[in-house]
Amino acid sequence: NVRGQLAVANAQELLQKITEKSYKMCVTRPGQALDAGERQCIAKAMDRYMEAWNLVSRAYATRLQRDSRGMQQ
Amino acid sequence: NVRGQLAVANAQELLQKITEKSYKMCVTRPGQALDAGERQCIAKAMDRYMEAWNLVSRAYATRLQRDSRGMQQ
Amino acid sequence: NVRGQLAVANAQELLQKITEKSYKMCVTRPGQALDAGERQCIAKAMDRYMEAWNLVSRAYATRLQRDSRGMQQ
Amino acid sequence: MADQELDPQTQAELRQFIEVENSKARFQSMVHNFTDMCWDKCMTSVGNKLDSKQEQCLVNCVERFLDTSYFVVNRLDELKRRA
Amino acid sequence: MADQELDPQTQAELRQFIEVENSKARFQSMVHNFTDMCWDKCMTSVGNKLDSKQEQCLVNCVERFLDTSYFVVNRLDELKRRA
Amino acid sequence: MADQELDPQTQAELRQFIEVENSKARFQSMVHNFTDMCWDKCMTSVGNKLDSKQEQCLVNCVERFLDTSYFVVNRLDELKRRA
Repeated sequence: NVRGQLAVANAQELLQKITEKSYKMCVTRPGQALDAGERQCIAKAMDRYMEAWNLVSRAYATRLQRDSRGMQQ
Repeated sequence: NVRGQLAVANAQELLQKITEKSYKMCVTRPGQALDAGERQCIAKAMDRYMEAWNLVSRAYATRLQRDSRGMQQ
Repeated sequence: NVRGQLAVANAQELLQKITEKSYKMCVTRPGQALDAGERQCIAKAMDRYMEAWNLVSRAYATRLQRDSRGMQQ
Repeated sequence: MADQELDPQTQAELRQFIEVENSKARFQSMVHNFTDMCWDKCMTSVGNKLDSKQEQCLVNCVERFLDTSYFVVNRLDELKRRA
Repeated sequence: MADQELDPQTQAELRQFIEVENSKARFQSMVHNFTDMCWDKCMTSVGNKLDSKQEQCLVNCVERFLDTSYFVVNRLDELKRRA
Repeated sequence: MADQELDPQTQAELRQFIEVENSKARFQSMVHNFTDMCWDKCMTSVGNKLDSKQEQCLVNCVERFLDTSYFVVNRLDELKRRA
């Protein structure tokens, strides 16, 4: 199933990026465990990263449409 | 055509690097449009990146030749 | 020989990382030749990188074991 | 390989399906790259939602990167024509 | 391709061999990524051996990255269940 | 696959052609990596041409990286021999 494989690859890529960016932003000095502040920060970073992904996706799609209309005129 | 594909891949890689480096250097705070200063900076960065690519290419080729002569002695 | 190819790929990856990290840490302003201080720094960075690789490898293996025991309980 | 066994219409449908899926994959791959790059440019801290400044920065980051890409391609074409 | 010519036991052994080698390759690839990332986080200078602070930082760096990864996966599952 | 159908001379020519094209591709790939890395090291601003300091920095950046690479390989060989 080509479509399913594509969706899985996309979700895995997103998961990896979310983990990397949350870790980089929230765990600047890794200690003996994730503390409450770090967990809260990771939860927020996750939600914001997914919002950012959706926003970027819409902005890119809109731009592609605008550019293709421009070329047809 | 192997040779043609290689040349195309090389040009695409160069184009991508030029875009990334010019953007990173010249568009530090993306606004509503590329302004005149940003465009000028991108034009210069493009030209310098291609010069740098050629210079690096010559330096690397020279070094490989020097090292291979060294090994034959 | 699958096992041999894997070992070679692993060694090459390690070699490349060592070179990149040593260069980045020790040769901040590349001059006409590697000076004595730079060579000493590279030698240390090499040794420490291999120690770090081994330490990380043990830490990750220990963690995987701990997690898999946790799942079986 | 097995193309000879398929009738022309099925072949055309298959080709179109592959093309559509490829362009979807390219689109998603670009979105991953843009989000990665623009996150670093625009998100120095995270709150309970994206604020309007962050949203604007993310959209501008994508738009100006594409502008830069077109500018570079067009200028290369121009330089080649003049040469 | 040539599977039909192999008896079932050889097939099973071969499959197990491939699985073990694949998991070794994945393990080593993760160790390369972790060492790369945690080196930049923990090693601002190099001495005659790793000091205890650097060792602790490297181990914590790996452990907390894996904690982050599990936290993200679990929270995504939770959000999906609630949705 | 179709090697058996080619006469020895054609085979040898083909093999040499592939080798030459592979080494060209490796060379260009190294040049891309070097230019990327050395651009970040040497080019903090861009003028109407590369100035002599930038040119020297770019060449030294490539040369010293290769020196580092040889130094690392030689030292590893030495450590292995002594072990």
